[in-house]
Order: sequence, then C-alpha cells, then structure tokens
Amino acid sequence: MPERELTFAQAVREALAEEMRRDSRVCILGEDVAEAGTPFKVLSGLVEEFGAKRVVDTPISEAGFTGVAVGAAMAGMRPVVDIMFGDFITLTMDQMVNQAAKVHYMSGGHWKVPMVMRTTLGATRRSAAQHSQSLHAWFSHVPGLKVILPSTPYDAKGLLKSAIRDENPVVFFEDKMMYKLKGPVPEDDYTIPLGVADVKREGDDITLVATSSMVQVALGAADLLDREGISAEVVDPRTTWPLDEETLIDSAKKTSRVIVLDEGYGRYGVTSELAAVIAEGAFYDLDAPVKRMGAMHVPIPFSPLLEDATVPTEQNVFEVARSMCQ
Amino acid sequence: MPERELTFAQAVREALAEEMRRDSRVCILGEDVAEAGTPFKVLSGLVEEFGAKRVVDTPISEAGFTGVAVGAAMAGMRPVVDIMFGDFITLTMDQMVNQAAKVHYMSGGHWKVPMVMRTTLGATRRSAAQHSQSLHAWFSHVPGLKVILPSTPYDAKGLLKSAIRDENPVVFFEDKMMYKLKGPVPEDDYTIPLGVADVKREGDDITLVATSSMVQVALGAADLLDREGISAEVVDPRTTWPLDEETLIDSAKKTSRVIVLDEGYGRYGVTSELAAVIAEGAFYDLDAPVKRMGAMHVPIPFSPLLEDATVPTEQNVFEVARSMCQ
Amino acid sequence: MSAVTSKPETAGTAEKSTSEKEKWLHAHRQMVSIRLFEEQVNELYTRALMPGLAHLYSGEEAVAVGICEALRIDDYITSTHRGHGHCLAKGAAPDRMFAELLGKEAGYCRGKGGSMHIADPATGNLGANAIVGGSVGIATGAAFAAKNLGTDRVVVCFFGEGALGQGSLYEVMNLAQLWKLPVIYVCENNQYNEYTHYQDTTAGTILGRAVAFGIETAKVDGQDIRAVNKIAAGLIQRARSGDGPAFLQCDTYRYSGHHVGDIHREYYRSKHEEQLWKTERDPIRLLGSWLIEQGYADAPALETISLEARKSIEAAVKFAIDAPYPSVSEVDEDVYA
Amino acid sequence: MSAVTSKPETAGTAEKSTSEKEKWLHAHRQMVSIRLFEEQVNELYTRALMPGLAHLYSGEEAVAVGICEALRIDDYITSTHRGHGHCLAKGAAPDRMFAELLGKEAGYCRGKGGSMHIADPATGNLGANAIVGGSVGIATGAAFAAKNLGTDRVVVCFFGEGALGQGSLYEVMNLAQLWKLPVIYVCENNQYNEYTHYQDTTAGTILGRAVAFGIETAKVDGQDIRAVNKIAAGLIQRARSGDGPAFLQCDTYRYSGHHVGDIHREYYRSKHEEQLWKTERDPIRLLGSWLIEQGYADAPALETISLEARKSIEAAVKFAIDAPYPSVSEVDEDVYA
Ligand SMILES: Cc1ncc(C[n+]2csc(CCOP(=O)(O)OP(=O)(O)O)c2C)c(N)n1
Ligand SMILES: Cc1ncc(C[n+]2csc(CCOP(=O)(O)OP(=O)(O)O)c2C)c(N)n1
Ligand SMILES: [Mg+2]
Ligand SMILES: [Mg+2]
Repeated sequence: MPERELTFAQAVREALAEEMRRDSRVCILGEDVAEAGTPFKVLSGLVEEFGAKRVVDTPISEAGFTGVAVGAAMAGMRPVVDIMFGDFITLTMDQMVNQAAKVHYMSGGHWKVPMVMRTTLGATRRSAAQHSQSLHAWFSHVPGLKVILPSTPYDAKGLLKSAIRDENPVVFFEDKMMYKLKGPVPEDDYTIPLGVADVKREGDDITLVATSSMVQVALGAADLLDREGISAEVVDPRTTWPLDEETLIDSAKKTSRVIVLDEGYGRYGVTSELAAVIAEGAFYDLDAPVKRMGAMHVPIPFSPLLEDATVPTEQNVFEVARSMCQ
Repeated sequence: MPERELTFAQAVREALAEEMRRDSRVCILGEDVAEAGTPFKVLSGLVEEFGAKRVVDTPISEAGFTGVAVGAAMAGMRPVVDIMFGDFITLTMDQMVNQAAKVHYMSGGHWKVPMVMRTTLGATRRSAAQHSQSLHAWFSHVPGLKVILPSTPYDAKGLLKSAIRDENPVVFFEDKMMYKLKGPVPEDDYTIPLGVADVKREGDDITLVATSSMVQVALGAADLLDREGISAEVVDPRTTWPLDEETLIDSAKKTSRVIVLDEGYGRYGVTSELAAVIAEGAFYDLDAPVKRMGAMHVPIPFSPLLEDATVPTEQNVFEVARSMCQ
Repeated sequence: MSAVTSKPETAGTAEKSTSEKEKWLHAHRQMVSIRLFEEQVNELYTRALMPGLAHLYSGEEAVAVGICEALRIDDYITSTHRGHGHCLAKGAAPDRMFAELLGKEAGYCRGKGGSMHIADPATGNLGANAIVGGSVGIATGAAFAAKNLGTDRVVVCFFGEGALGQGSLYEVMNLAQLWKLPVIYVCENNQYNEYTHYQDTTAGTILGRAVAFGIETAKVDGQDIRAVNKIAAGLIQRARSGDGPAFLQCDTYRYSGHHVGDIHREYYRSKHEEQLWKTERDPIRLLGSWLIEQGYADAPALETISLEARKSIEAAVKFAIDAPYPSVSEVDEDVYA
Repeated sequence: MSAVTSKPETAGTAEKSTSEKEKWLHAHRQMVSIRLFEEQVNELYTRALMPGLAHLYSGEEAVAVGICEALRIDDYITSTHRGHGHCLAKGAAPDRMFAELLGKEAGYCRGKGGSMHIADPATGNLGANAIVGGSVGIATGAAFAAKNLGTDRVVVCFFGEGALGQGSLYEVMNLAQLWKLPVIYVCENNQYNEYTHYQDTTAGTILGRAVAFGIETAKVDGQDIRAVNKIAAGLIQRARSGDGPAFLQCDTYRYSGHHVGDIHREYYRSKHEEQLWKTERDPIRLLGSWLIEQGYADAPALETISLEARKSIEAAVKFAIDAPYPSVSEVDEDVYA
C-alpha cells in the first residue's frame, strides 16, 4: 500500500483535529480561525467539527488573546493560539516571556501553563518587511519556553501533537511557504518527542544542519553535491529548545565540516547557537570553521529580486559546501 | 590634577544634559523621569534644568510612548525613551522591531528614526524573575537597530552621546547594579564611536571577551589569574551591533584561548554570537574551544543564594580560565 | 526618474480659496483616480504582473479624499495595509505608486516597501503600515513633534475598525489627550476585520473608545464626502489651534475582497449586501449627482473627468511596467541611515 | 513544612450563613492581620532581614478583604506588585507568605518568587505579578476556562489605576464582554502611579474605560468595607450567573511609600494629605466604629482581636526567619513542568 501523503497544512490540521477529539480541553484561539480557517486555510473544517466554542475567532488583539491563553491554561484548558504571521509575536512577548515562560518557576512549581502558540516564519512570499520575518531565535533564548521548527508534514503532525500534550508553553513555527509541501503522514496517533534531532539524509563528507524551510534547501543542495561526488549529511534539530546537541555534534565529528542553516537572521540567532555548540563540542574534529548561513541582515525587501537575495538557496549552499570540501 | 570621577549614573545624566543643551530637539520620555528622576535617580535634576516639556513623565504605557518616540523622531525630534526595567522591553517589541528598525529601509531611505531607548539589565538585585532579565540579545538580532552595552562611566557618557547623535534607533542597556560604580569621566564633549571594541586590559594567555556588568567580573578574574601567573586580556565589544569582530578575533589569535561572558542567557544569545564569530575567525589559532559563560538558563529566582548562583562570578571565571590554561 | 503623470494639484485645498465648484470637482477627480487606480491594481494582480497581494480601497474613497482635502501638504498622515487611497489623496503620484507596487526602483520606496509601505516625506506621508494599529504611535509621536517644535501641523491617523482590537491605540489616545496633541484618529469602519464582521469583534461602541479618554468624537457617513470633509475640517482646525486630539468614525464599505485574492466571500458576507452599498451608497456617484444638481457639472463633463483620469492612470501603469527593477546590490542599502 | 499559624478560616463567607456580626468581625480581623503583616514587612526591611523591596498595602485593606469575603475559596484572583493584602484576604497563611518574602523554602513559591509573585492553587491565587497590568490576560483567561469548563467560578483581577496605561487591559476587556466572561476588573485607585498623581497620567475618566466596552461598571469608596463588599457581592453574583464581566473602581490610598524604601515623599505628596486619609478614612477604624455602634463589639474586644492577630503575625515572622533557605541545587528545578 502506498504511503498516504498530506500537505504540511493538512498535517497540522490533522494533528489539531486528533488532539481536539482526544481531549476536550484543547481549544483554538485566533483571528479568522473559524469559518475562514485562517488566511492560509490551515484550519479549514475545524470549526465545523468542533464548534465555535472550541475554535474561537478573536478580535485583532494578539497580546490580549495570548494572555487569555496563559490564564486558560493555568485554569485547566489546553489552548492553542494562532498568531497569523510570525512578525506579530512582537505583540505577545510580554505574555509569552514575562508570564507564560515564568509562571511555573515563579510559583515554585505550583502552576502550569500547558499552551501552544502556532505561528509562521519565512520570506519570499512578496509580503515585505512586516510579514516575512523568522523571529524564532527570540523565544529560543528564553528559559521556560520550548520551540519547534517542523520541516516536513510528518514532523509537523508528530511534533504538534507532542506540543499540545506538553505541560509547558510551546511555540510552533510553520514556514508559510511550506504549507503546500507534500509528504508521507501516517494516519496513526504518533508523536515525536521534543528535543530529538532527525538525520534527514546520511552522508560522510559534510554536515548540513538545517531548520524548518532550510531543511528542504539543504536536501536540494545535498542532491547537487551528490552529483559532484560529495556526500552530505542533513541534520534537522527539529526543536531549538530542547536542543539535541549530541546528534549535531556526533554528525560534525563524523564529517568534520559543518554548515548551519536557518532562515532567521544569523546575528545573535539560531545559527549562532548551533555553530557555537558544534564548534565547542566537535572542536578537535573539525577541519574547517563552522559556516553559518541565514537571512541577510536587512529588513525583508518587497521587490522580488531583492527579496530572493536575502534567503540562502540550494545553489548558494551547494557552492559554499563544495568550496569547503575542496 | 587628579582625574574627575563620576558614578555610572552621573555619567549617563551628564551625557543627557550635554546633549540636551547642545540640541533642543533632544527630549526624554518615560515613567517618573521628571521630579522623581526615575526610581534609580539617574535623571535627577534634568527636569529642573530643561523643564517638563523636555523631560516628560508618561503614563505606564511602554508600547505607547515608545511608539510616540518613533513618530517624534521621524518628525524632527531626537527622543530618548526610558524603559525602567529591561524586562519591560517585551511591551515595546512591535514599536522597536516592526516600526523603528524598519522605517528607514521600508521607505527606501526616505524617513529616519533617530531615537534612543535607554533601559536596564542585570540580576542580583533581589528583584525576581520579571525585574532582572538581560534581554539585549533580542534587539541585537534585529537589522536596523544598534545596541550598546557600556561597562564603565567613561564609556557610558561617550557612547550615549554617540547614540543620541546617531540617525538610527539605538538601544542603550545600563546594568542597574553598576549605577554606583565610579570611574574617571572627562568633562569634555567626547564621543565614542559605535562599533569599536575596547581592550580593557592587555594580556597574553587568555582572552576574556565580556560585556556590560561582566567586564567588571572579567577584570576581577584577570586579577586573580594574574596572581597565578596567567595573563588575561579583557576585551569589551561595547556594542553588540555594530560588532567589532576584528578586535575580538585578533585578541583570540593572540592568546589562543577565549572565554565569552555576558549576563544574558547564553542560548541563542550574545555569547552564542561572539563565540561563533571567534570560533570562525580564529579557527586555526585556537588551542581550546571557546567557552561561554552567561546567566543560568532559569527565570531569575528571588531567593538570594539561588539568584547569586545564576550569574557568573569572578571566582567562576577565574576557575574556568585557569583550567583552560593548564 | 521621470514621471509621466503629473502630481495631483497637491492634496488639500484647506488654505486655497478655491470656489465651491472647483473644490468639489477636484475632490471628484481624486476619488475617481483612486477608484481607477485600484481597478488597475486588481488587473495587475489578475494578470500576474504584481508580486504579492494588495488591499483595495474601492468604496471608501470619500473618507481619504474628504479628509485629505482638509489638510495642508505639510500636515502628516499615517496609513494602513489598505493605504493606496490615503497616499493618493495626500498627493502621491500614481506612477510612482504603481512602480512601488511592482517593486520597481522608481517606486516611492525604491521597491523595498511595496503596497503596504508607501511613504513619502514630500507629501507628509509617514507611511502605510502592515501591522494593524502599527502606526498609531507614529502618528501620535508626529503630533508630539509638531507641537513641541512649535509648528501648527496636524496629523491624521487612518486605521480600520479592526485596529480597535490593538491596545496601543488606547495607550496613545490617553497620551494625546493628556498632552493635547494635534492628531485626528480616523476610524474607517468598513464593517469587516478581514473575514469577520466587526460586531463580532467589537464590544460596546466605537466612539466610546475615545470618549473614555475625554477625546472629542464624531461619527459621519463615510460615503458622503461633503459631510466627511466638513466635519474633518472642523476637527483639524480645532487640533491646529491647540485644542487637542479628536476621533472620527467614518462608516464605509470595501467593495472588493479583503485583498485581491479574496474572491469567494459568501461565507462571510452576501452579494446582496455588497450590491446594496455599490448601488445605493457609492461615494463617487453621490458626489456626482450633487455636482449635477448644483449645476457645477453635467453628466458628459463628469464622463470627461473619468476619461482623463483613466488615461493618466493607464499611463502611470505603463510607466511602472516599463520601469526597471532596482539593482540587487541595493538590497543591503538603507538598513542604517 | 509545619506552619505555626493556622490558615484563616478560609477566605470568603459568600456561601456560609454566618451572622452579620460574625461576618464583620471576621472581616475586621482580616484587615487587622493585613495591616500588621505589612508593619512586619517594613520592620524586616528596616532591619535588613528581607532581600529586595516590597510594596505595602496598608490603607487599602478594605478593598481586598471586602471583595475576597464575597468570593468562594475556589474562585480565582490575580494580584499585583502590591499583593500581600490580596493574597492574605484570599486565604494565604502569613507564615508561608513571610517565608516567601524572605526567600525561604517554606514560602509559597519555595523562595523563587518573593514578594511580587505569591501564588497558590489551594486558595485560587493565580499569582501576584510584577508587570503592571501583567495579569489582566491571565485573569480573563481563567474566566474563559471557568466558563468553558462549565464551572461557575468567578475571577477577580486586582490592579492599580496605573494599569489603565497598559493597552492589554483594553484588549481583554473587549474579549471579556464579547464572550460574557465571569471576571471582575477591580481598579484600586490609590491616587498614585509610583511617584506621579494619577490625574497626570489618566485622561478622561476611569469608569469610562470600561463603559466603552459595554461592561457593567461601579465605583465605590474603597475605605468603606461594607460598601465594597456589598457592591462586589452583587457584581460577583451577576458574573457567576452568566451575565458577564464588571469593572469596579475602588478609591483608596496607600499609607506608605510606593515601596518600603520610598521614605521622602514630599516632592510628590504632602504629609498633610497622608495624615488626612489616615485619620479620617482609615478602613479599620471605620469598620471598628460601626461594629461598636451596632453593639457587635466593644473597644476592648477589638483590642483583643488586634492582640491576637499581632501574636499570630509575630509567630509567623519568627517561623519565616527561622526557616531554612532552599538548597542552591533547586535553582534549576521547576523551569519546565
Ligand atoms: C497586528 C496584526 N494582526 C493581524 C494582522 C493581519 N491582518 C491584516 S489586515 C487585517 C484586518 C484589518 O481589519 P481593519 O483594521 O478593519 O482594516 P480593513 O482591512 O477593514 O481596512 C488583519 C487581521 C496584521 N496585519 N497585523
Ligand atoms: C509594565 C511595567 N511598567 C512599569 C513598572 C514599574 N512600576 C512598578 S509599580 C508602578 C506603579 C504602579 O501604579 P499602580 O498601578 O497605580 O499601582 P500602585 O503601586 O499604586 O498600587 C510602576 C510604574 C512595572 N512594574 N511594569
Ligand atoms: Mg475593516
Ligand atoms: Mg496606584
């Protein structure tokens, strides 16, 4: 029997639907999440199955409804908030960082905040500077939060289900350009533990550590490298926190060369951390400095040629990797 | 003639007063900045000299008055906003990141946002999890912003004056535990360029790259190391953006061993970036992995012994450095 | 860069002693231009010539034009994701607008901003904004500067009723009233926040949100440009003379989808409702009828205005299509000033 | 951990058919306990036994006690940086409170929270909060859960009038009214935001901020516990029966500085003003006089209550001082659940 394929968006929806069937405390809060099913149509059909009490349209109040989710989680629900564009997490930082992330610790372990924030990242949609950012490094910086960056439909379903069952505030970043990507997704009720990296492709000559959208770019680059006789390993941490340092370091030790790829800004961001971890952990095995590739350090421009230049491509990665292996 | 000494707080105040005298467009906005002179008394006396139109008490509306500063800057003023505790920048992220940081770029260079945000960082004040964070990594991550971390009264004055004269949004983080620290501060109208690191102490055996409060810790550790015959160089980047990579890398090449110190969380933070930059730039000269030391990955606890355990101390740094040099 | 369409006569007739007739003919032309501009935007999208999406202002023209005609060129505005109308009404040239929408170097932002970020110091346009409510701070701050620098400039902050959900609006209204700043908050109530009716997202009343802060408030039929202009002129004058901020609710309607790609709308609003607004409450027709009634124009004269406007809009589109993209090397310019 | 003071009889008499006399004697004792608690906090600070600072509730006791006496133990509250009174009134034990203030393991948060973060599921205390306005979302969300989980719990969200500056308050009031959530927003107007009079930071009116959203509002003399309790009981009952949120303004006064270190206050308020409130409007004395008038107690009886309360508060302090600190190894526990 051929494996069932779903798009990334369908996988997210299926994870939500399964968890909502399983646990009546799970509910969704966000702008245009009900009848509209979000502008990306990720949630289409959910309000029809679960009703408007569990799939709740909100006003355009990101801080407000995120705060509501924190309180609802403390008081016994398991809310999933939808922040339409990752750029709008700017409005939720106080609720997520000063409240959600700290409640458990500040209360000496007495209160818990089992909530999920789903939001997006990624450029090249011609949406300009306020709708194209990949700001996941901020949440990854904060103790008390967990951060997930799924790169395939399979991972999206399994990781989102884990997120919803987690007792902590978890942020789940979906690359909006990946919603239509298809891949095998079992119908089973499977979960993927947070903090376990996945080797998406095995190889010996160079390691490409990549997150979210960049996993697809890395896999494409690996194909190109293959034609040149270079065997690239692609490692996807899947969660920036908890971080599976061991798998990253082991791969680096094996190949001795590493490129780290993430669609966020490199400076003080995800590639900094991954590169620092690897440079420290595989110090005696590396043949070359860890190379970092991320979004160019500019607000994302609207003009297509300019925008495309801000994001690493298969070709860029291929070239950098090839030159490292020479 | 002995050099004049000022406290860190006095140096900040003098910078503001000088710039306000020099340029009538400079004004201050914040909570209890006028008669009260802020809870830390950093601004005492300014409202008396410049009046309530230029030293403006605001309601407790961090997002609102930061937004006002953005617009006022665009329309010809040079506002300095005061965010009492660095923990409250959570409330200003949209104004700083989606607006201030991007206006110049998004407008194709037509509008400018010459504003400064002054705020605080640092733990061990027994202020607990919502008044003790060092969140400067977030702003450092964002193109369009500049970020300053002064470590001495001298630097505070010179860097703040540069910040106010800069045509861009600049964030200036003051360690609240350093306000009473004294040091030489000339009465001159001097400025310190942004993006130029300062070697606070020269040495040959190990480099301690340190920011803000951690510079003092590093200097203390260097003294302890000295007694053991280990010569430590202390390098203070002074600004996380622009970042003077060259000075950091040169020092690393010279000593071959580096510890990076910052009071923020290490993960996806300042130490990640500095370590990654050095590991890459001095790859062939390092004798050991770059070691990172930052706040422990926990919300800052209230209980004194616990809180003290979250921040690197002279003794910790000394021990780590010594073991690296063995 | 040479623009093929000349700039509108400059926005605003506030200080010019134009005759009643000239004033309203000008306003009519402005509204028609905006309508035609948006039609072309839709065309560009449909023909896949425009990158990304855009949010059309068709149906709401009387608000932007009615208000901007009461402003001086050196007064400021802030705008929204649905900003083409505001920008044009404040004096932007259609050719450079289109160029921006296509990501061309000749655009107002050298192609870096796109539809949602048109900004222009020359016409006092502080910028459209893609964050709902994102410009309320900027507008209030510009008013702070206007007052503190001793000018008598006024700022108009346009926003959709969806922005009533953003807390920062309340923060800045409080500041504006405390400090008596010359800013007019213009709430364009086009009935919908994206795909949700505003009554499902808005408890209490819209005006009450400003009354709470002691701010002067007014509500007007946003399809009646003369009513909008009259009431706006009064509030602007009031602000200019130092009496502080105001809040103006303009009830209006967007004819098209939330954005150009929002074609199937039946699940959130009926075709009948759309039809009613278009036939009964169209701001251009309403002003046209009045102009004819007054004897200021006849139907052929209005037709001529339309034809002329169409010609210049079409020329502007052509200019934009033919214009070059910025060089990729510009990508990292203008990050810092 | 063995606590030396017994818990208060449990907060709230909402459902108990206590007599009028018992009810107000209990309330009196609660207010006295809070006053004495805060005196001890000041002592601890002055004697340098307490790490950091604390914000005293003295003068405002009638608000917390008047309202919490109308709540059930399983109802929720959220509190503020000035939270000792709320926590005690909702049923917290003074010994564990003091222990928390001293950073001891026996504290409500094992010493991790301190004065500004007391929280306790057993008494429905969702937590004090050091971010001004920081708990308005939490309170509204708990009300969302209370309603959606089919309970009839009510949430009281305490905040100072300074929180009117925070936009998130308006966002959540809108949500609460749209969804008819059982939450009461209690604005404790003690006249000052830190060192600034609230009139310098608050345009318009306080109640207008809630009226804007169609929320039920009321204002009460916050020094008169009987008035507070009566009006709160009505609003709570209303919320419990599904009629939605309310906003209650309680006018009150803090006797001491903004925090224990705020000694020189003349630059922002006069000693005369402080004196007037203390002598004319003290909530404990006002209730005491009424109890005597009603023949529910005489002066010696009230004196006895005070003495007993003092004894238990002193024992609680001693407990806390003697209690051990948490082991440093706990520092990285409880980051994740
Ligand atoms: C802070 C924020 N949240 C959500 C969005 C997504 N969004 C774009 S437009 C819009 C609806 C805006 O409605 P309204 O303010 O009434 O303006 P209109 O589109 O009707 O002109 C939404 C939710 C956004 N851009 N910014
Ligand atoms: C968001 C935020 N901004 C500023 C502060 C600093 N701060 C602590 S208490 C306070 C004043 C609060 O006034 P109010 O809400 O009236 O409460 P009160 O102290 O009078 O009880 C301020 C500004 C803070 N804790 N949080
Ligand atoms: Mg609308
Ligand atoms: Mg107060």
